[in-house]
Amino acid sequence: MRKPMQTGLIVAAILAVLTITEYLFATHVGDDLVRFLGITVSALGKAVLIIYYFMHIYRLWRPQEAH
Amino acid sequence: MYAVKSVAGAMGLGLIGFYLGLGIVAVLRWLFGYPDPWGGEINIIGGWVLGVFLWLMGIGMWGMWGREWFGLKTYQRNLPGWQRYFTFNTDHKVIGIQYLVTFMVVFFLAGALAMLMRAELAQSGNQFLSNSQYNGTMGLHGILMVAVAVAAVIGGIGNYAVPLMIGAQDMAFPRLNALTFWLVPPVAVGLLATPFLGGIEHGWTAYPPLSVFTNSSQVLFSLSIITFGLTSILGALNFIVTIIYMRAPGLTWGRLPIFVWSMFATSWIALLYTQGFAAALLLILLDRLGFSFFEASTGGDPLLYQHVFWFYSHPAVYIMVLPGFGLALEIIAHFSRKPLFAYKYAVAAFLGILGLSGVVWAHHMFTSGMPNYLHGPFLVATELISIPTGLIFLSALGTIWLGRLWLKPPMLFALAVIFNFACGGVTGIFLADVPTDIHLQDTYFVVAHFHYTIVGGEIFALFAAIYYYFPKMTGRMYSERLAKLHFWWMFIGFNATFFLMHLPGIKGMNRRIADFQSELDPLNLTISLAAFLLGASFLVFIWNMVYSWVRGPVAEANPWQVRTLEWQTTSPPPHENFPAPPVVRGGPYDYGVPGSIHATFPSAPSAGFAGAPAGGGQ
Amino acid sequence: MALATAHHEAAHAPAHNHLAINRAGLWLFFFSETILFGLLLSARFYLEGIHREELNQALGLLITVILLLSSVTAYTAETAIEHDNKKVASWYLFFTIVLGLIFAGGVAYEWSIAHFHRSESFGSIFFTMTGIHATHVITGVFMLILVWAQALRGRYSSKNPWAVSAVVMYWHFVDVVWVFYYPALYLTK
Amino acid sequence: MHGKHLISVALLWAGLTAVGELLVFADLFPTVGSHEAEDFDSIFRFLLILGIPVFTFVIAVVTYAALTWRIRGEAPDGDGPPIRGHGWIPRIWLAITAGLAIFVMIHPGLTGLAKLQSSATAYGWGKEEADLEINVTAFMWQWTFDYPDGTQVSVSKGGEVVIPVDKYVKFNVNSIDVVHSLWIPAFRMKIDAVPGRTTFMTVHPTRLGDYREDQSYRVQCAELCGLDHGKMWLPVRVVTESEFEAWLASLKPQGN
Repeated sequence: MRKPMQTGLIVAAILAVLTITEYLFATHVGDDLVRFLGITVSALGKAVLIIYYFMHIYRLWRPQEAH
Repeated sequence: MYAVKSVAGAMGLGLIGFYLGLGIVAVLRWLFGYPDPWGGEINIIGGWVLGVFLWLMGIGMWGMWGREWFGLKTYQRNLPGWQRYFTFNTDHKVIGIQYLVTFMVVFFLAGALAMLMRAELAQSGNQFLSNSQYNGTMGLHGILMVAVAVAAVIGGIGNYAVPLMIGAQDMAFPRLNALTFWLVPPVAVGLLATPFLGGIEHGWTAYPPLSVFTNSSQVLFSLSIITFGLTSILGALNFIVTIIYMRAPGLTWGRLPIFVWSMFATSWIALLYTQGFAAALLLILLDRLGFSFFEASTGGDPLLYQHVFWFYSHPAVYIMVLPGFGLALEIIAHFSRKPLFAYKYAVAAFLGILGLSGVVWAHHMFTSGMPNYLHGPFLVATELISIPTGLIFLSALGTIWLGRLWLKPPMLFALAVIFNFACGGVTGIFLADVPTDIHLQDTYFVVAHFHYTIVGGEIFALFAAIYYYFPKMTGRMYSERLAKLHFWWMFIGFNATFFLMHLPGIKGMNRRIADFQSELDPLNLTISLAAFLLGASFLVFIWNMVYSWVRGPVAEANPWQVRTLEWQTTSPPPHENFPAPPVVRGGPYDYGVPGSIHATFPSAPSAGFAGAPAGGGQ
Repeated sequence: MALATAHHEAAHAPAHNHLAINRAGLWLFFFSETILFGLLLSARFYLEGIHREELNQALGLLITVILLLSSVTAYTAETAIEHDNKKVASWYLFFTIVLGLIFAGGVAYEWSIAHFHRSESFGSIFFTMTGIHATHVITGVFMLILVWAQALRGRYSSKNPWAVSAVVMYWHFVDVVWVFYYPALYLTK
Repeated sequence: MHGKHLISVALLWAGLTAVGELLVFADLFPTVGSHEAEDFDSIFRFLLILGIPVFTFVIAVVTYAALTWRIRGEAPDGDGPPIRGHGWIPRIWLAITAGLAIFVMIHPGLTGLAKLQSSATAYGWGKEEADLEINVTAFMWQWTFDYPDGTQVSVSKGGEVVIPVDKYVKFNVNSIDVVHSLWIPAFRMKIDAVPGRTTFMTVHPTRLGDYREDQSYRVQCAELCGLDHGKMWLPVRVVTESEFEAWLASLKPQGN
């Protein structure tokens, strides 16, 4: 159980960093386009992390169960 | 009579839930200090939610499903005979027949409303109906027919035939399947109750701000349709998983019967886009409760609704018509005794329509005052749809070419689908081209066009399927002479009515009006008479079906000598569909290929079962 | 009248397929829901562009962090069940429920202090988006409670993890929605 | 084995098409009252000329097949030839249908659209500058028409919309309650009246006309707007410029 827990914690840390990034983009970047892109990319990154590591989307196309 | 008690009890529970919901909302409003606890529409929403929930629990969801949430043992009541149609039965064949019968009843009801409208429209001026009665009739006809078109083929024929065709014992989620059917009665009750609250005034499209200002029947309309959308989504989800995971061994994607392919594409459309209708109606409900999505003076925009609404409602026409195409191709292949022509192109056509369906919605809005730059892209995307549609015709025409056409009633209806849709498709070009659409938008030309596509394309296919599967479903055969009489009567009545209907549209008669310009009197009288002719044809059908179900001669297991799996079991099939799991060895349409086999039943008990091997033909 | 009572099998598919079927069904449900949430998100930009009203930024960031944290606890609970660590699983399900309730409370507080009204278009958008999302959160909390009650009785294990997996996946999905809703409502300008 | 059938079907197709194309000469349209109506009618005819052979092709094959290849006995006496349709036939079909679709998309579609639209961001049809601008306000269930000189026409005042012939007339359309749609069948033009935005359509009438002689001269609401939607129309009269001035003067309030 240790390995998946480690993965979880690392993902959580990246999520925290991305959330802060997003927030800083919103508060400290003046240029509309850069701010919008920064926020969007952070959000997409967070979504991908959750969908891949937390929701295990890869299990959909894995033929047999392995846990 | 357990079934009667169970339905009555569930109805009672539903009513209790409805009033309880009204009360709970009132208490909450009182607690939060609103001056009027009986706010009206918000109470109805609460009542609807709780009422539908308790109705479902009462009809059998509690015993089969709810108990599991609390770690209790679930149970199922298996009733014999007709009673199983009135319980929470998870057999896909029972559910298919439940859907089919329910929606045929709704179809005839909505058809009667159409007769009422045609009676009013036989002459200019108001004769039978006031303007408000006409609007209510028209709206109810529209939404009931949309419901029939969405659910009759998918819910009825799809549920019945798809698991059989792919050699499965049932759908992937049988309880979910039963749930989707038992959500329908509240929808029917909700829609049929609208006349008592003033009638639907806004047609089935419910454009705001009209639908925000109108009477409270709109709330029932919205709630019913949101609930109906839920059945559509859950049903579609079930079909997709079933088709992906429940196919018999050997039934590869390249061997899938074309109807199953069409159901697969349709289910994706229903799964993805139905949320649009639900979201649009949800926003209407909220606007009625004081929100401001569509109120221009406080920053809303009425066109937002049209975008969200057509985001579903255009794909919805493919939800309606793709299974019709699938059925037509399926039946044409079997009754031409030939392999389906250009099978891969037909599959590509279904997938192509699935792909394009989401990017064409704004062609319903060419005159809506949306910005000009949107017209071009949507015109282009809309015209592109005609390319995959053309492939369906290629497949159909190639299949009948040099075939051995067995003109049984199902085949006649299937050929009529091709005939009618050719007309519906050609008139569609006029509506896709902006310069012609400006004039034709919201006229009887549009009415004629979508009746040609939906009635001509789907309802004809529905009748084809009913005549095709009737012996399988009931184990009895209908009168072929009456069926052919019904076909010709309906075919002539339909084409007379709707072909003529193009003309007043071009001449300048708009839709959804009880009264029109007197110069169109002769034309409209003719259309009305043709419509009554069309309406009367269904009496033959009803008589034939009811009589044959009770008294008809016993049908063979495979009266059409067809190769696909559903015909390789008894009529009607046993609960588990096949005496032994089938193994698929070849394509479903290999007529005329020496030695070809579609499927075998390796571990079948040899005695008393006529099915294996599923060669069909001679 | 035959009243047969029998435990009902969810599907007649081969047994090893059950989990895959259930999982596919759940994902399709998510796809469908994505369209609903996506339409609301599009409606937000359609009506308002990137304009937004002033909101309580600290509160927004706080509830976002709480929801992300609840995803981590949910993940822990699922991982624990898959490794037959029933005690940890129950505890982390409980933490998830608590965090979910705090999130819902945060949204309710935000509603009570919002300086705009639902009859303005940004108010309509804000209350609808957060409202629909909060409805999903509350539903998720209900389901988590049901699953937690079963988990306390030790009903789930690595052989039978589906209910926990399903509710946790649903919870993550609700989280993913918020990942997009938070910047769309709080961070644009 | 195809030859005989192909020739027969081709003949049947040609015959049906010849009959069908007669529809082009039929009296389908309302009065041609404007340049826009001329364009509409010619595009409609063009599409009809193209569409009828498509329709008759399907009918010809289905009819011919049903008559020629049907099984006359009680049961099928054998299977048809297993033609699967690989190879060139589907490709040619695809090329022809795609070619037709793209042709129709470009020629009457996009070219006609370009002719109708003055700019990409406008909300309406036709030129943005006109000889006469009329502000139209739609409400449940009537219209008011505000002329540039301040004259207001409604169902109770004037009771008809009068416009001059051979001028560009622009209708700026607004709604104060629900969505309506301004439609004049004789001009083949239509634009919705949407609360909160001003849409427009510009027409160029080419001949005199009057509702009393020709019912396609009317302003009709074409978007369902509730109870009296069907009654939401006003007569239209197209007159010469001098008559138009006289009509405007006759409606001037005496006191002001």
